[in-house]
Amino acid sequence: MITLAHYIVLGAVLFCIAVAGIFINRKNVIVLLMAIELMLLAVNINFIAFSRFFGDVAGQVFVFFILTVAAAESAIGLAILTLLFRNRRTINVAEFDDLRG
Amino acid sequence: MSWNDVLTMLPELYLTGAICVLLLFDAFAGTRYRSAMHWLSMLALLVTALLVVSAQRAIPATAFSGMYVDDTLAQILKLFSILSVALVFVFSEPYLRMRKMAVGEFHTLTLFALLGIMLLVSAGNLVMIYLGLELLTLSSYALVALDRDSPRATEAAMKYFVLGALASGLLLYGMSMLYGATGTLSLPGIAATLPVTPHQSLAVFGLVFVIAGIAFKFGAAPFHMWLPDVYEGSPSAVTLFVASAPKLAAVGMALRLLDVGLHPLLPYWQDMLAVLAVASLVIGSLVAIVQSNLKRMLAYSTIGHMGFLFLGLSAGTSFGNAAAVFYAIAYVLMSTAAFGVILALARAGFEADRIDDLRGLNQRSPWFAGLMALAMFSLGGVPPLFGFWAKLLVLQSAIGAHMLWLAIVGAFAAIISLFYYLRVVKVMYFDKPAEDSALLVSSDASLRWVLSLNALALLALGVFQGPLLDWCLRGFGG
Amino acid sequence: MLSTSLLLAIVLAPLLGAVLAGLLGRQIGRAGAHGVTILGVGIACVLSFYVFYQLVWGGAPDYDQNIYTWFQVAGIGAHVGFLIDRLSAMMMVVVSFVSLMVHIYTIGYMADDDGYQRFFSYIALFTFFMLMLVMSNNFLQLFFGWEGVGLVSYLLIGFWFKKPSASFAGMKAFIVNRVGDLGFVLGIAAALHFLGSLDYGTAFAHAPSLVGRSIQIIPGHPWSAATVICILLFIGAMGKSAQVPLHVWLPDSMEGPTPISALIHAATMVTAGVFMVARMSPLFELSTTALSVVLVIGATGAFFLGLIGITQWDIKRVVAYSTLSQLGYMMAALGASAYAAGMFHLMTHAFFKALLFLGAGSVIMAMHHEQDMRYMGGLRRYMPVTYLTMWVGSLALCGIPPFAGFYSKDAIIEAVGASHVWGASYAYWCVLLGVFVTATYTFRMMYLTFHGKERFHVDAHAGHGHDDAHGEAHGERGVLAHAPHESPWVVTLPLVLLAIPSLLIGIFTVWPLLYGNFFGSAIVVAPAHDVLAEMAAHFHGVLALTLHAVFTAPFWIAVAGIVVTSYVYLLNPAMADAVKRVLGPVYRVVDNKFYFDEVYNALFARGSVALGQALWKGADVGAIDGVMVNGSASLVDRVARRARTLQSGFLYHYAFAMIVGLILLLAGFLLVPHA
Amino acid sequence: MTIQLLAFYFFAFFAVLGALLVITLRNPVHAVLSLVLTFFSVACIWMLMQAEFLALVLIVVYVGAVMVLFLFVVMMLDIKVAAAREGFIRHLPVGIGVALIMLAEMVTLIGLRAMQVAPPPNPAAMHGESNVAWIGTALYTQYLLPFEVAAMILTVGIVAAVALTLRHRVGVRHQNASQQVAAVARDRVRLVSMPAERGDPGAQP
Repeated sequence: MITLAHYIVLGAVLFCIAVAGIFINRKNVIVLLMAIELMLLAVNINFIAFSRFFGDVAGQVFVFFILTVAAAESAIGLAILTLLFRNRRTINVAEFDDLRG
Repeated sequence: MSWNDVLTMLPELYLTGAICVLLLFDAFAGTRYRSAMHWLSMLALLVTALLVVSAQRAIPATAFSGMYVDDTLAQILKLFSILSVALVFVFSEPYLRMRKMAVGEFHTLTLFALLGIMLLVSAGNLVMIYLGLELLTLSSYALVALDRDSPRATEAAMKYFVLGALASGLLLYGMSMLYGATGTLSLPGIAATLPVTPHQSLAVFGLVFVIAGIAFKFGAAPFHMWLPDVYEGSPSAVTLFVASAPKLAAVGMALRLLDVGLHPLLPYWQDMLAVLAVASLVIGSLVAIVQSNLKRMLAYSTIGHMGFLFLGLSAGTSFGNAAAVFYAIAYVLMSTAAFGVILALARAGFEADRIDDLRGLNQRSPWFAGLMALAMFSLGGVPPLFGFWAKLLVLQSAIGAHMLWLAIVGAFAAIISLFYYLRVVKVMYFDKPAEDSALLVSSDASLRWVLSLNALALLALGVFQGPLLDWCLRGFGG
Repeated sequence: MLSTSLLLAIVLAPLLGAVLAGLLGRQIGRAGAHGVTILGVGIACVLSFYVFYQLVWGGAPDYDQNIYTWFQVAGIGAHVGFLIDRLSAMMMVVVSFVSLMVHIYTIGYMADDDGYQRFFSYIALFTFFMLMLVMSNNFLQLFFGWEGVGLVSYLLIGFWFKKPSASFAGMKAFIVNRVGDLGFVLGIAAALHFLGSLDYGTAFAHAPSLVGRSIQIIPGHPWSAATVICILLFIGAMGKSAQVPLHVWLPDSMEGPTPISALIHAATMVTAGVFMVARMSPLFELSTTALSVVLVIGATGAFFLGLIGITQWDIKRVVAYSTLSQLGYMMAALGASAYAAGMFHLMTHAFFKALLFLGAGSVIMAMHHEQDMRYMGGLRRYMPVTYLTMWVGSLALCGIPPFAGFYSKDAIIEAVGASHVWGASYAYWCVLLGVFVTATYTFRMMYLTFHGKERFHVDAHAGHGHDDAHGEAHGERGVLAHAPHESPWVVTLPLVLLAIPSLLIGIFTVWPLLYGNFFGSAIVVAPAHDVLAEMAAHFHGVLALTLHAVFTAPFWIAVAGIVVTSYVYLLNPAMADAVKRVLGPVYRVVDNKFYFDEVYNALFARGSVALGQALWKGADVGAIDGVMVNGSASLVDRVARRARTLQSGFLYHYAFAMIVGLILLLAGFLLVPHA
Repeated sequence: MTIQLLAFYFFAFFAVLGALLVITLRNPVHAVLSLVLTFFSVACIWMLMQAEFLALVLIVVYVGAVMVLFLFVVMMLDIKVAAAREGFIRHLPVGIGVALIMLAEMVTLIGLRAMQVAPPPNPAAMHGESNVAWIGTALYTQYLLPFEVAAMILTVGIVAAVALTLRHRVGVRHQNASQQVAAVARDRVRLVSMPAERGDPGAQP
């Protein structure tokens, strides 16, 4: 029997991997964008699981919106990424420290 | 959906239409009509503001199955957001013109962000909170990167984007837990379910993540790291925007989430906000001292101000909420004035964003030095200026909520922060301008007049703060 | 019956003068500027005397009305209103009279200055704020006046802002006063919270309800509400009235022009704290702890700050430290619940201290802006009027009967001696020995300035004239272009006019002020604290009091001080150096003003900068990369890395900080049990 | 152990494995492909929850469009697979430690005991409609306003992406046919009348 707990734990694990990915990664901005996608995926698992177990549609509708926003978000993220590459010829996170202090 | 729904949210609908028209205008009219774009945007703002004002109603109204709420709080925040965006447009017009930046995109993206703010402060549902927030932040990311050839701006945009996405991920995770605890996404529904749900600990768990998301939006420590980099790296015109209306949105979001939705959890979030407030006050007021870049210094000072704002919010009373809204309005008007002066002094190739760039401003332009001094004193909370009353009210609400220790921390932070505001004043009045100093105030007439009015409003609203405070209190049934 | 329009005229006349002189200064010229401001302040002065007359002899009742409602929100009303009773009427008279004298004096003193009109505008504006302060009937207006006088004071200290030390002194005054204001604002907020009103009348009527209520500043440690309110308010008074340890700004404020030192930093503004505490007597009487604090801090200042005056060479600084000491006396009187004595001393002090400052200014003018007493001496032959009037002021300051200061200071010493609150005996010794100190520095100043050999010489070719108003371009020290001469009549007239009350006012007012219940209901004293009532039993008339002085300790202590000083400075000048040598370490400590400035500098200014630096570099790099991330790496590696990446700016550090913040918040919920 | 549970563990394993690979792989192209693996696995898990519509959307929109966009950008930018990984290895223990602490806290605070519940019958089927219809009805009635706002967000995405990346390169010559056709002789040659040059005797050399 798959219980609610199974899904929530899976969501938590993916969420933590995504968060760790953001601060472990020291090379590549594009991996950061992917980690963000992972994080949203974890949230989506939660919403769908709760929605399924409540028998309530709201959670699944929310997931629909999250997917939509995430698509727009990655478009903007990738646009910024290309700008960054154009200006610096690199997307290495460790080299973006002009702004500090 | 009925006509009533449409009429209730007429300002937003109008703004949406206006943005679409502006988008098409910008696409087809070409760069020759830069100033037309400016004036059309101002017109759109004016009409939106009039629609907000004309919709004044005594009883809160909802539309679209409770997704949208129109009440006094929403109206206050919307009106001041519109006002601050108008100030942004006026102040940044010469700046954009000199730098040949994309005027059309600047205006449309800013208006998109404004739309997001208006939806956010009127949200009656977690979905609307999320969407309004994303509309605002996605536009902001693009605005920060708008100066496409500046490495610093793109770096700032990337940092803002990644951290912002992380924060909205945290917020969403919290929302999913709230949903799991209550089974509803509607804010009043959550408030009604929370006292009876068996999963209250799950709701508290979600609350932590929601608070993290809110704190990021405010720029409260330790979720503040994006703020100095974005303030410094963005083009000054965008910094001006980022420093103004979004703070009102953040207050609206915090109040909708915490006051409307999560009020039953008050004892939990009160403590969290208090801790964040102390951290922000300490970081904001201390680190600002060692800054040499004016924009960066103002960024750290913003962090401190957000700490003050949290003092009001953490009281959890209607007076504290009103004080927080009052504080946000005060902060927005003060920061538009301060950044307005930076914009007025900036020219092609000269950003005027170092503190030393203001040396001897008093000798070049006593009037603008006076305006800047007014803004600085108001930011520092010197009576009887606007900023003083804001600080007094939040301190008072903290005392009223039996958090005297918090008020004392706040008062100490206020004293320390005076140090760096005074430094700016000292530089303007007592230092000699550099030999090759290029200090020149922009000759743009509307910029000069509106900036003067903005700064003088800090004095006027300090002296006659009664009606505004009254209005804020009415937003919370006071 | 006092009419509202009369009171409004008192306040608005100086404001109008200030506005005219400030905005139209260039149009109306110098004469116009001093004309309108003197007219305005003169009107205020005459009307103040009239109000005083009406209240004391005319049988007019106290006036307490709101004139204008500023805002009314959530049950809190902020009004502009006046409370005119004998306490405020006396302050009005003192303020407007001294201000008028200073206005007249300024015509002569600032004659050569470029900022002539601006200066008159400021001092008239100051008069306006000060009158608003003393006439207020609520906390908020009090605070408005309080901040207003502060603001003008910073403007005036930094008046010669081209002089770096002046602008620095202005900043210092500003920042130190913020510390006081912090307490004051919190005090007002606390009073509002507990008493429910900003109006004195309502608030004081509710004051008895404070008894037994408590407030928790640190959770688990309840404090009496009355004590908290009073101490917070007193912190405000400490800032404005320059009490230990917030006194450091006052000596530096002497960088401002001398009329300002006389008006603001001696006679009026700095006594605002004293006035405020007296006004709040219904609150202070509820807390013995607060009274003790007031008494001990006041007495400490009276003695120790006076000591510093003995070591100073700058004539204005001597008078400044004397002011600090006298303010200490006033506060000590308040702490002993002898409010009337404190106010009495405030009044007499206003006259003789303004006189001393203006006299010092006259000397400084004669010496071409030389302030160092080591380059003076023997001036009595050149400026007889200044000389004589300053002697009157000095004797009043030392408390020699029958000069004004005698009556007030004697009353304070006796009242402190009769007080029973905690710390009273320490305070008594301080104020008693303070008399010796007072006599010493006063006579030292007079001898160094007016007596002895001339320590300057006149050289017609020294080549600097009167136009050097800023004291910047001095040639050789102690060389004057022409002989010193008496100041013009606009300078000496105020001196004479101030000398008269310095001499006489004590005799005529000691009985009604101290024992005649002059202040009536304006001042509340709990019967258990009423030391003046005890003293009244021994009062047998002014003459008896004056003669009796010869048999009291304070008088002989003052005489001892005078004798010692006279011996050292008149008969045996070598003694001074010998004493200095013998008392080497003590002298150095006093000469360095007990190292207050150094400690503050190290503690606050540098401390906060250092803390900011540490957080800036430490939080980003040290804590995250250095300690947590690289904790496992070897020490050498760590040092090398820190040197290389001294500042962060890295995205992953930012994200890491956010996540750590989140984890800590979560941990807070795991570890801290909640309701 | 039911077949569903077995399937759940199977897909969950690959979802987590894919996620771990995303954040550890050196080559960004490989990372993108790992992310696709995760998305696929998670979509299957959603299927197990009878959330068919969203599972399909995840595959079609995410894997089909967004991930392709990612791949496209990765390849376009020609990112060098940097050899230096020492930073990563050194910070890995701390990163893993912090992530594990966070996971432990989260799992503790969520309160899994209360969640040991079996799913109720499929709600959409209870209403006698498909999952798509169930969501669609909600989307177009109660959630109409958010739906429209989502459209605005997509517009912002387009505007922003265009504003940030579209470039009119200077120096590149475009052919504008309509202008060419519309050209008349008057526009091509301009006759200018000028006064004849004459030396000015009074002028300074």
